[in-house]
Amino acid sequence: MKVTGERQFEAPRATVWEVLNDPAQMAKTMPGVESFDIQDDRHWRAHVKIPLGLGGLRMSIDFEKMEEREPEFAKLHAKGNGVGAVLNMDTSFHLSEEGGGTKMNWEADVHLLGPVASMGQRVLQPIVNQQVAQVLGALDKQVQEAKAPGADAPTTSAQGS
Amino acid sequence: MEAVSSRTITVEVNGVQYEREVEARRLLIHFIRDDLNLTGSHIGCDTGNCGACSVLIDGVLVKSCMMLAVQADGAKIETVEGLASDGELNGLQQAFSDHHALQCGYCTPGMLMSATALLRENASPSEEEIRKGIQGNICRCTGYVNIVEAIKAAAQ
Amino acid sequence: MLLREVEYARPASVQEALRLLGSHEGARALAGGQTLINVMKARAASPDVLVDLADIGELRGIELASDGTVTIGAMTTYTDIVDSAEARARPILGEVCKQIADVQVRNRGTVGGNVCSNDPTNHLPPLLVAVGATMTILGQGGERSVPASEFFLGVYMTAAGPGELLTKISVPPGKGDGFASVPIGRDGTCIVNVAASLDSGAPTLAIGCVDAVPVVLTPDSAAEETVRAAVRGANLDPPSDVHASADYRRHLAEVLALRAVAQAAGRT
Amino acid sequence: MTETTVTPERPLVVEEGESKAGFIGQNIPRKEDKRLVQGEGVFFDDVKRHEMGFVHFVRSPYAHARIKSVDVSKALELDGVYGTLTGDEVAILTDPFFELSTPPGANIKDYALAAGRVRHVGDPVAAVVARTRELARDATELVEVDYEPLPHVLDGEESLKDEVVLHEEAGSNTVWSGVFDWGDFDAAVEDADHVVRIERLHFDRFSSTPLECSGCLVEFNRGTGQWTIHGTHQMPGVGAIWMAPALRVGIDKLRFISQDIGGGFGNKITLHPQYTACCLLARKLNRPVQWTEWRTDQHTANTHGNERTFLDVTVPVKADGTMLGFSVRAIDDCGAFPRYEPLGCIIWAQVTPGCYRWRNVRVDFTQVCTNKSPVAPNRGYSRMQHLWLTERIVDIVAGELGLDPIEVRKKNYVKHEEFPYETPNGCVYDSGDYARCLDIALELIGYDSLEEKRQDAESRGKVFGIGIGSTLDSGTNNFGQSMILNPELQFSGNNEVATAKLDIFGEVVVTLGTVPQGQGHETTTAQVVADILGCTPDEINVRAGHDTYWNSNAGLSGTYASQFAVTGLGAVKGAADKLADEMKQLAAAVFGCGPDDIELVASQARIKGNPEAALPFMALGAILNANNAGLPPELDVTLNVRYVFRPQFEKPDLERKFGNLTLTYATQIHACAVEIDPETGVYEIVDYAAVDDCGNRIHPQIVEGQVHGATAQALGAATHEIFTYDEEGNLLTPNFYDYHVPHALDMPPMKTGYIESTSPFTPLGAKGMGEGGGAGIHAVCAALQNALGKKGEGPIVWRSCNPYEGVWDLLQKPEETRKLVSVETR
Repeated sequence: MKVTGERQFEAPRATVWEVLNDPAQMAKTMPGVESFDIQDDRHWRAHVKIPLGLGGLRMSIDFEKMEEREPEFAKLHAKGNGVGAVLNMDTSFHLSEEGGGTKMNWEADVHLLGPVASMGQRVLQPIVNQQVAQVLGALDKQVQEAKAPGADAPTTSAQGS
Repeated sequence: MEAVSSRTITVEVNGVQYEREVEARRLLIHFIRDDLNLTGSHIGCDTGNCGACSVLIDGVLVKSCMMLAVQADGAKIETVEGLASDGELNGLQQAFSDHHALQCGYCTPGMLMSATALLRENASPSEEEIRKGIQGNICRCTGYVNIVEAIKAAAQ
Repeated sequence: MLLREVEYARPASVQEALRLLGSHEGARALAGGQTLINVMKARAASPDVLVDLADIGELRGIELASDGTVTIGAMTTYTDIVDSAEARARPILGEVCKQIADVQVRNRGTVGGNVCSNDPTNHLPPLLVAVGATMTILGQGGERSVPASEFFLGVYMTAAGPGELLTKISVPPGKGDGFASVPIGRDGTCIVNVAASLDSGAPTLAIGCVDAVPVVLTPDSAAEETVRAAVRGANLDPPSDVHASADYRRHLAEVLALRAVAQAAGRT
Repeated sequence: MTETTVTPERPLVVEEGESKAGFIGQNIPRKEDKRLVQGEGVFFDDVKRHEMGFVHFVRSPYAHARIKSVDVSKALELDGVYGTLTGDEVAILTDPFFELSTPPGANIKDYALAAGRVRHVGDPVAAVVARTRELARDATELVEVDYEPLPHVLDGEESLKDEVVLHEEAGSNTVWSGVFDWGDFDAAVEDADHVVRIERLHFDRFSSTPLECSGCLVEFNRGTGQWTIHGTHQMPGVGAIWMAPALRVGIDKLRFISQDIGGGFGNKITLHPQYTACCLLARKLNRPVQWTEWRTDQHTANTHGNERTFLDVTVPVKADGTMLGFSVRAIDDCGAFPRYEPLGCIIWAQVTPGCYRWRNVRVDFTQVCTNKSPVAPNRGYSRMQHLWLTERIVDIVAGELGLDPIEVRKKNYVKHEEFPYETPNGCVYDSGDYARCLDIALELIGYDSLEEKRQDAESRGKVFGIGIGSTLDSGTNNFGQSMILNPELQFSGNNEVATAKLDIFGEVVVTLGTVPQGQGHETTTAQVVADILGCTPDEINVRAGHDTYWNSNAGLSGTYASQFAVTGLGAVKGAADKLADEMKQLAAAVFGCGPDDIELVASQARIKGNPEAALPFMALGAILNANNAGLPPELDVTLNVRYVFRPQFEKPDLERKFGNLTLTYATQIHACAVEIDPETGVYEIVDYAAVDDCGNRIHPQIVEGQVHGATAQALGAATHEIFTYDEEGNLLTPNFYDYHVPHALDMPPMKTGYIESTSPFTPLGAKGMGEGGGAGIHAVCAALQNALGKKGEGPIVWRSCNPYEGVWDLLQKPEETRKLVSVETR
């Protein structure tokens, strides 16, 4: 399943690039992150409980940076293992300066395997859309924070459940 | 009271009292089959579609694979083993045999409980009402033809 | 078929239930269990604490107010509604509940469970939106009312957030309603369903199974061409699955919208 | 949706033969029912042992991947876990199961657990045993398997290119291929006035999904090395032939026991991998282990029916509608492991011409592996797919040439007077009257008021269609056909066993070698024995189920392929005749007369013409078993007999692939009426008739029950039941949530009729029946075609499964399927 989109950030490209490439900040954008450990600047692992309304889906996801052309392009591969679900995702984004801010074109190729995939075939698309919307929303906050360091960052309200 | 991961429950099944400690995660059908050794009720699916596990809880027809055992604490449960009286088949059971309404017999316990609930509520159901009454019970051997006939005969 | 470890509580009051739900991030309300227990069996999702609402009497029952409003407790089962004289003030309610799954599921499945799980193929989310129902939510901060049209937020996500409970649903009186669907086999899971009501002023249409939440349309008349244009104008982007492609669902939405409106028109 | 107010009429009795005396032919109460209606049957999951461990399999989420490592350490640390088993252990402790095919299929390595590579989603990689079911499941989540995903292939035609090879040791995905060529097809094409060509037809993947899933409880006796398997295996004879060599033990070390089984339909024949894993665990952990398969496991990893694509169908036809033959290229998709295959590559040849008299048939047959669940001989096995082809050909040819499909059938059916009829490849259809059955079906469905029905439907905005499905149940295999696939195989003929004894208190006890799953074997057996011994069925105690230790089974024992009425009851009749003869000899010795002077009547052995001189069964039993002094020394009588029934078969001519492959041919002709809502493609089966001819009917109710059940399964397969995979190899209908089987409200009003064409080849004149040949699928496809198409126009129904959207597509884009068909007229 391919998901693509575009997002405009009111911040310089360097700032957006810095947030996108800092695993610690990226962790805060992911829904239901419980713990996070960074092996090196190209590999890190997140333990997440994706909020699914009826109780979370626990998964440990290994990220690997595949390609990088600072400050305009990066490609990541993510491999998630959970109960009854294996997630393989390739995601990449292009950053271009536009109208004083930065335009991000992103795409993600999501492959979900196992019983959760087949049981959830009708709801997969809407759930992915929901999660993507949350990630982009959180990313926006991170970028604003990074843009004005020290400004009292608004306490991010609890995302979903 | 606080949430607990296991609990002692008391249930009456076909007139017999049982008191057992049971894990909260234990499904009622597993409790009936494995813990109480009443193996008449069966399991045919894992999504609550097939009805082979149908029993009566306080007179209400339910699928016991979609209830936790702890939810049945204090309830009166009727299963297929309670229909006959010491070996003497009741009218519905006899009609099922007379009309060849069972072949492998795996769906039969659940089917009998659904038919029992239907006839208690509606003494002479039409064919459509009978089919609606057993819509929640899958049978893969009979095509339902003789089951409908048997229930109709038992209703008279 | 085999659940992960879970804790279970069975409070006697709504307040007690709210306290339990608020005390643990992984706590979920257990109503009829006809969806939640199956999700737990597949271990697709596993709450840590189940708060069983079965003993809270005030959450169950149907009242008919003098102005014809029907108020249904969240723990009221489909069978209760099908058998209820009060619910006949809005006949479509019983008629649709009678098409849900089978006797066993209707005996335990609840109205609250149906709308709070908000599976895209459920019957009640589009129906309650079309008839203009209002949901009452009780949280730590007290009670608030939310119109059905704002209650459904996403897949398995509603305005009743964590630590909160849907307590009742009020449905205004009316007759001019319709519900049309294409189920897989008779009384099976819906491929597409559409609810329509001509009673609350302009026609209100709610299309189910085509998005995470019911798609609401208010064409300015019940004329066939207007309704058809409204559905096309919504440029629906339905999911595709083994039973139907997005195109087929989009087409069914149009046909069923016309049929639901026609049924409603025939009953005003 | 029409209200189904029509109650199915009683079966239309057409030919009431003189009512035969005795119990055969009567609907006696079923002996199995008393326990089953009280929930007192014993199904495998009901059997419990002290301290038994529960098995749960770790299954692959990948359709194709290499297994780099399996780490069970964390699982073993969980409190309550008794032990584990991995694929590497299995590869060391056992040998691969032997393969039936010739190379490359012969080189496939098939183990009890995936060794080195997983080949479909759900493929078992490891097993965990724990104190409770829930703990075993928890522990499987702690087993860490490191997979290296490999490219996968899910389409049969694609798989033939061998770009992705599932079994490296075989080197190709082709399991078996061969060309069958009978008569002179090219001459037939020359002689034809029309040649109809059909580019593609596809028989979809589904399964009869028995309501009870599979499973077993296995005990291991360390002292004797004996395994006892309480399970659901339908063919323990063949199961043991697979398992014993793999476990490197003698076949007698495997004792199969079953009492009640919740339906099988062929899906409980290839259980040897899971059973072997349980045997290893019982031995390794020295404790009984119990495996219960849940519905999602059954759909994703147990067994499916064969999926088959037919390409380039060519049909030479004379101007008057006589069909001369057909040629086709068939590609059969058997999933990740052949197991019972490639038998399916020849079984269809039992019914090569279907019900028709064409003499020139050429079939280019290839079977291939894909990264999907393995197949098993699902009800109608391989003949259903082929019969669907012949019925689609008849309907499409009739449609293209503007002929009435009913007249074309009647013109081309094998005639009543031509039986026994030898088919182009040497099979012999024993008896039947297809045209007569068709007339009865048309009468039952009110065919003469066709036009009124069409108008009435149109007045409600519906499109009406009526279709015929004619099919055969070939029963009692000659396993010699397997040699056509692989000359080195040592299987031929068929056999079944029964024992009968008269014990000390005069009770008659019978044991069978079969494995009933609802077919009422105890009842029909009692009918046959009672008529031979001159007593009542209530006095016959037929032991329930199957047990290897009864020593009443043979290599090909089991319940499969519509054969009990022939092989099972043939063995029972043989045993009962032998017992009757011994009872007469004993009575004669006691009375001092000849055995021929003795008759068995009213549960006694008495002298003909002198009823007072009678010995009740109890006396005979007591004398022989406990009071035999003074009996003549030459009296060789035990009153405990074993009989092996062997149908008379020859080994087929492997060169010409010619020979009699099955003993009996039961007929079923079905008629189906549908109403389609053209706006949505939703359709309803509004009327249905099924006419059956299976020779002498032992227990009419049981026969009708089989017809009802086979029809229901076929209607499910024709409408909603399909195993569809997404591009990742996930099964999208993995349980009953999305795999919609017919419920009570989905079934149409069903009318049944029958005739009895006695079989000249069987002891009781009966024919095996019950699989049903998929008649419902053929009839629904024909009815949809009739509703949607007009002479030479409109869409072509080219798939066996037609869900609502399928019919909607046929309506919307008729040209897409129309272009599959072309007619060359000379």
